[in-house]
Amino acid sequence: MFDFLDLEQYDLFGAFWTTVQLTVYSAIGSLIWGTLLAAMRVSPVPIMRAFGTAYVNLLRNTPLTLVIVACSQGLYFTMGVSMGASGSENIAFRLAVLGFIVYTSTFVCEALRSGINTVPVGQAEAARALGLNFSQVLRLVVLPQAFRAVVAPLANVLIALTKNTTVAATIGVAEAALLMRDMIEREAQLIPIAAVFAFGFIVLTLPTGLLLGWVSKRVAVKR
Amino acid sequence: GGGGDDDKISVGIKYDQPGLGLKTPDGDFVGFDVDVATYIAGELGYEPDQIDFVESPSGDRETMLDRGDVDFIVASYSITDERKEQVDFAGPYFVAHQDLLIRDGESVPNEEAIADLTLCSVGGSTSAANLAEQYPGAGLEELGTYSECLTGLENETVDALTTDDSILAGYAAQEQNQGKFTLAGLSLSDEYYGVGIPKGETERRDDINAAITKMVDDGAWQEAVDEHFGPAGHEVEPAPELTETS
Amino acid sequence: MSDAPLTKDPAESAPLAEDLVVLESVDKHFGALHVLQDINLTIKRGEVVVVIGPSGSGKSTLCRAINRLETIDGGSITIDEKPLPEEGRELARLRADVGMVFQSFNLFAHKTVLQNVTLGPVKVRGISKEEAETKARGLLDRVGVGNQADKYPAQLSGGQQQRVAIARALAMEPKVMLFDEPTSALDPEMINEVLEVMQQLAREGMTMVVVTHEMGFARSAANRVVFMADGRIVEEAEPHQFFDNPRSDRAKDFLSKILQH
Amino acid sequence: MSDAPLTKDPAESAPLAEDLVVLESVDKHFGALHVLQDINLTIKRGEVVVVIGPSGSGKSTLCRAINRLETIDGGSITIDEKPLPEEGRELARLRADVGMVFQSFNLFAHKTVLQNVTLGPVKVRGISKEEAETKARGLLDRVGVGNQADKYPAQLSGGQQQRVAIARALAMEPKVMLFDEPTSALDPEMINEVLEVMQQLAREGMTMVVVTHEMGFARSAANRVVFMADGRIVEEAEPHQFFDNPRSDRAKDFLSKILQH
Amino acid sequence: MSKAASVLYDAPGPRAKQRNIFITIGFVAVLAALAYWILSELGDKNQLAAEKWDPFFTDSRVWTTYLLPGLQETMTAAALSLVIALPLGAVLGIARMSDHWWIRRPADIVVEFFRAIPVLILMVFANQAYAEWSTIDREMRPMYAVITGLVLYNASVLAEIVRAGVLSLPRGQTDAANAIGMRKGQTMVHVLLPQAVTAMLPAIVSQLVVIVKDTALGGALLGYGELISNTRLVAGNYSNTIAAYTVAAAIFIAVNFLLTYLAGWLEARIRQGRRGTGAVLSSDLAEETQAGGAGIAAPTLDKGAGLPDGTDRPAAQGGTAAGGDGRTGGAGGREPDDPDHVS
Ligand SMILES: Nc1ncnc2c1ncn2[C@@H]1O[C@H](COP(=O)(O)OP(=O)(O)OP(=O)(O)O)[C@@H](O)[C@H]1O
Ligand SMILES: Nc1ncnc2c1ncn2[C@@H]1O[C@H](COP(=O)(O)OP(=O)(O)OP(=O)(O)O)[C@@H](O)[C@H]1O
Ligand SMILES: [Mg+2]
Ligand SMILES: [Mg+2]
Repeated sequence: MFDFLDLEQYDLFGAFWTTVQLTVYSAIGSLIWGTLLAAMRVSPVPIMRAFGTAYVNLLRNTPLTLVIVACSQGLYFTMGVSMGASGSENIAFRLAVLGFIVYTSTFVCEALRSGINTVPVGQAEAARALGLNFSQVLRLVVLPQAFRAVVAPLANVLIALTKNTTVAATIGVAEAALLMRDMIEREAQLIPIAAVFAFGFIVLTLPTGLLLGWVSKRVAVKR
Repeated sequence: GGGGDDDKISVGIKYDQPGLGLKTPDGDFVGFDVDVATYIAGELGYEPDQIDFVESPSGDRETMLDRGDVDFIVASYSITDERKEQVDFAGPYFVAHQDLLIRDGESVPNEEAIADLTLCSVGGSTSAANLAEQYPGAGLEELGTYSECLTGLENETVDALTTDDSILAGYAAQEQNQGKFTLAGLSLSDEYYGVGIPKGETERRDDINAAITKMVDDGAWQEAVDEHFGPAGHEVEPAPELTETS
Repeated sequence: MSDAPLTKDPAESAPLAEDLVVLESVDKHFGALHVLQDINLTIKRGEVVVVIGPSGSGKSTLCRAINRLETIDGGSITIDEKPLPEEGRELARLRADVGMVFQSFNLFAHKTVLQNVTLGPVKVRGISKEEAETKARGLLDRVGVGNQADKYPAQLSGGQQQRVAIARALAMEPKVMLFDEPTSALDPEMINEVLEVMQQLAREGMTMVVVTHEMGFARSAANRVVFMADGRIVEEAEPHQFFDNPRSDRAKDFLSKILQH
Repeated sequence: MSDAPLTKDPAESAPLAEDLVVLESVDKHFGALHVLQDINLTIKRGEVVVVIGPSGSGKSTLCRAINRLETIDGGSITIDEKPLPEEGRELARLRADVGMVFQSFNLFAHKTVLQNVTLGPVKVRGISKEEAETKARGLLDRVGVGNQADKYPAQLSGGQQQRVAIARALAMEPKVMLFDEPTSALDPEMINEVLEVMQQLAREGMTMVVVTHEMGFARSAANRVVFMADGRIVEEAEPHQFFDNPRSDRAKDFLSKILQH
Repeated sequence: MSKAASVLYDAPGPRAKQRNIFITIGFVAVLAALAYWILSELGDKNQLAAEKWDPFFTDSRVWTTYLLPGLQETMTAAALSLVIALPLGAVLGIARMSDHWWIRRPADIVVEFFRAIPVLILMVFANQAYAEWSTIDREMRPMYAVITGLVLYNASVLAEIVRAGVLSLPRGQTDAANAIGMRKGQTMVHVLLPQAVTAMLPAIVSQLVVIVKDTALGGALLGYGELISNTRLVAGNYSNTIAAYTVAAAIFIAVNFLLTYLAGWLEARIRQGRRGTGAVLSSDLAEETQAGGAGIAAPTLDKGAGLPDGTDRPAAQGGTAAGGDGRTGGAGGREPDDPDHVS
């Protein structure tokens, strides 16, 4: 039943490796941009708060497929922005990573903000009462506690991101879902193929969840 | 009949391929495949208003036939050996060739030149796979739909869109695109479009084959070709020999 | 800490003549709620003022306004004759000069006791880490939790946490200390250990504003009792006079509720 | 409620002879922590027992064990001579016979005051809604919040909430009431209004176990004071004897901490 | 509050206000430059041409033939998915809190399994399963498959939301219910779930938004005629991919905004006048329970004086309500994960 696994034309590991790469680059980018967005949303400057809020609300409400397609269709195919890459494979990969960052960062931002919300008011007040300024309050007191509270929600964002990389298939990034579509098209053995890919994703996501769940308990701030 | 209703017939077509099968703003279906399907259904004794057109996405076609969701499929369905293990075909009713769609005024002199081009096709399609195999040097963007490829072609981020010439001609013939694109006229492969039918329905196959023959003979076939591919200025080969006979 | 600890019998000793904190016709609204209404209050250097009053009367808001954790809508607040700065470096410097101790301790949960105490001096005062630590250990010893320096707040009892919070405030060498109900989140047995540290501070001459319901402390340590109700200062008096012979009805009523049991 | 309210001077009246709650060598661990160690305690019908002791000594656990909100590891607890059922319908019935009032009120936030009081009688006792409401209004009047019946808990002050909680427990007509620090989450001015309701209950003959730090209440309402420390009952005595002349060092030490201020 | 005060920083003074104005000008300038660049690039490439956009304004058939039916399919699938997933999720969530391992474990496995697999693969599975083992006809099958995939995934997520919602309630609520003699089931039905629902509402809505967006996954592979796949037809007909997708995105954003708004309104109505347990579980706030290992009592930055654009809770809700004995949250040491509303 699983004889298609032997076929040399299907590079199963290569495809999942691309999935992993997509996930890793997007995760790093989302973390950075998401943190900046979160800082904007709690900053003293009204325009930044407004921008952060608008950005998050718009992007969160848009289907990921459209975000990815917009990167490909709008940014590259229309405006010719290839982000320094050459070769269609590379360009598509980078566009996909960009799209994932643009989208996933909103969830990172919200997770961080909720993490900030788990820090009791008194912590920030005590810090201000000592004479720390905004950035010191944020850096020395609030964020260190927020980040610890936020490992578990961020783990969920990471898992969702891993699964979401399947959407990159729409713009031709050769990751797992594209290969799956290919194999379904040609092998006509849908159930075993889908089973193999489901298993692949479980292998990727379950350990991530367990590991980060464990980490979140380890670093949790005791109050 | 698959739809359950005896006085109706369900036919699988594509909804999103200009020239072959396209759902128009009026909710009607137009295209060469649609005409062929309508003609065949007529020969089988069904009036046009008794036909249920059903969208049959590429990945779903075998299943739909297998389950009897549709009576037959006319959806740029290339006859291949793998597919013949699961379904039967009638026809072929059309021979298409993989070709390139390029901006009007440009040209691709020969097949070797393809290796220097950046092309675009739909992910997972036979044409994409073909190209990757034959011209590993060529750039290939694999997108979700051909109209997304057109954006790139229009804005010069890709040099050509590649798939079956029938589909390309359909796009080139669209009102908004007339005068913008042209076919390169290469013939990178032969795709024999068949009418997909559930396995083992030999009687149905004979009837459909007869209908196809009749359509070619009475000129309706040529009329449909002219209507749908003509505006693109695309030369279509005469109807192929029937090969899928019992 | 003030450098020259002076012994005083707070109930009797005449406070030093110098005005340290002066509030003049201070007003503050929360939306429609007028929480501070025309507050005039002067706190002299070395004085211990206890603020009491029913819940919601604006005691906490008063404390927070002195530290500018809340802005005020009208009137003025000066500390050491300088008006409260609006923002920036000067505001930070002012806050460093005004120590604050909260009802709920508010120790930084992710830092050890020692780090809690050194954070301010190092980051705000710019003192070297070694110096800050030496001083911090001294302060922790003084409040009686010297041996807990490397624990995290969650590992301490409430009383210990509050004493660390006092040490944290003292580490900034403030001119005045504000206490907002420092013992009301504590288990009864722990209240005394905190009150004792505060008594000690008072004896050493620290200027203190204390919101509390601990009448014993008010009687023994305060120079003055300020009674607030509905955002106003209703009565100001020496402790023995206030407790034994309150003038206003509001205060009489309040004391009857509190002292009966 | 007991039907025949009897007046008693709690400090003197001999309690009725009948044993209502009996704990025999009760043991309880939380992991390695031995929180209840060989507890023997008998509470007679109509008796008011005050439990005091330092934080963490196991007072709450004791209360919760009597209501079987915590299981015990060893020993036995009987109520009205019936051992505590393990689970199911009988356990629910027992709990309905034992009223409990918590430090943090724990009113059901999504139900009005009236619904809070009628929920138990209707769902557990199976009384008709009308009957339950009539009774509930009576009880609410009795604890002095009759006019708040249709508000939600969050709209009430702490003292009012706690009185509703008492009414909720009384509505089940319990044989014994457990109070776990009923006043320690309250603002000082509200403590008395709750204590008065409890005093009234005691006078009417309700059997009560009260964990509290309110010494005034203990002196005036209790038949007996039980002093716990480290999971053990260290001392049991009449209130005046306990407060004026504690026998154990542990109790002396504790009282000195609590009473000093 | 009149001034944009926050607990993180001070109310801006005159200098801060001036600085804010400069930052605002700079920020707006950068945004405007970006917008100008994008528009001019699109203009250069003829993407702003009337022929690409006109169909949406002049040709009502674009709406009646493609977009509106697509939107209807999207909403139907989303609504059905939610309606089925919600009770299923509630059951799973309650099962995960069961005292009996033989109920808890299987529920754990189901939830973890379906949360680990991309929804797309679930839909493909479902589609094939229906094709092989059911008589659902072709017209309905993609919809069934889409709904099945969405239900399996979202029920698992909702199970976590329900669990987090119940665990976010102060332990005292259970104690109080037990103390008046209510049994486990009664406590759940009369005391915990009604309160948890209010606490969970924001999380449920953000999940609904996820569902609406995820219906799009069924379009490409299964040929389900939802909004995006119908948008592709528009693009195929009018060769205006960018315009078509832009309109589709706008529709999605509008619909999801509306949903969020409705939910906010609903929540405000349910909540009216009866806050107090302090349990709030906004879309991303399940962690409150996590932090609650030592009592949810402490007001958090969000609940207290409030972050700017934080939620609309009134300030200074001192959390005395939650048990004072410091072990309110984290019943049995099991912490609810943040229901992942990301997809
Ligand atoms: N941030 C705020 N937003 C709105 N209202 C507030 C805020 N802080 C305090 N209040 C209101 O202002 C009034 C005074 O509050 P304050 O905390 O100063 O009283 P308090 O005397 O300290 O009371 P307590 O003894 O309960 O601490 C109260 O009615 C309170 O509800
Ligand atoms: N669920 C629990 N899990 C683990 N330890 C517990 C639990 N409940 C109580 N303890 C521990 O058991 C001991 C006794 O607790 P208990 O609440 O009965 O004390 P208490 O006398 O009521 O104290 P307090 O005056 O602070 O309320 C404490 O050390 C406490 O930390
Ligand atoms: Mg206060
Ligand atoms: Mg207790």
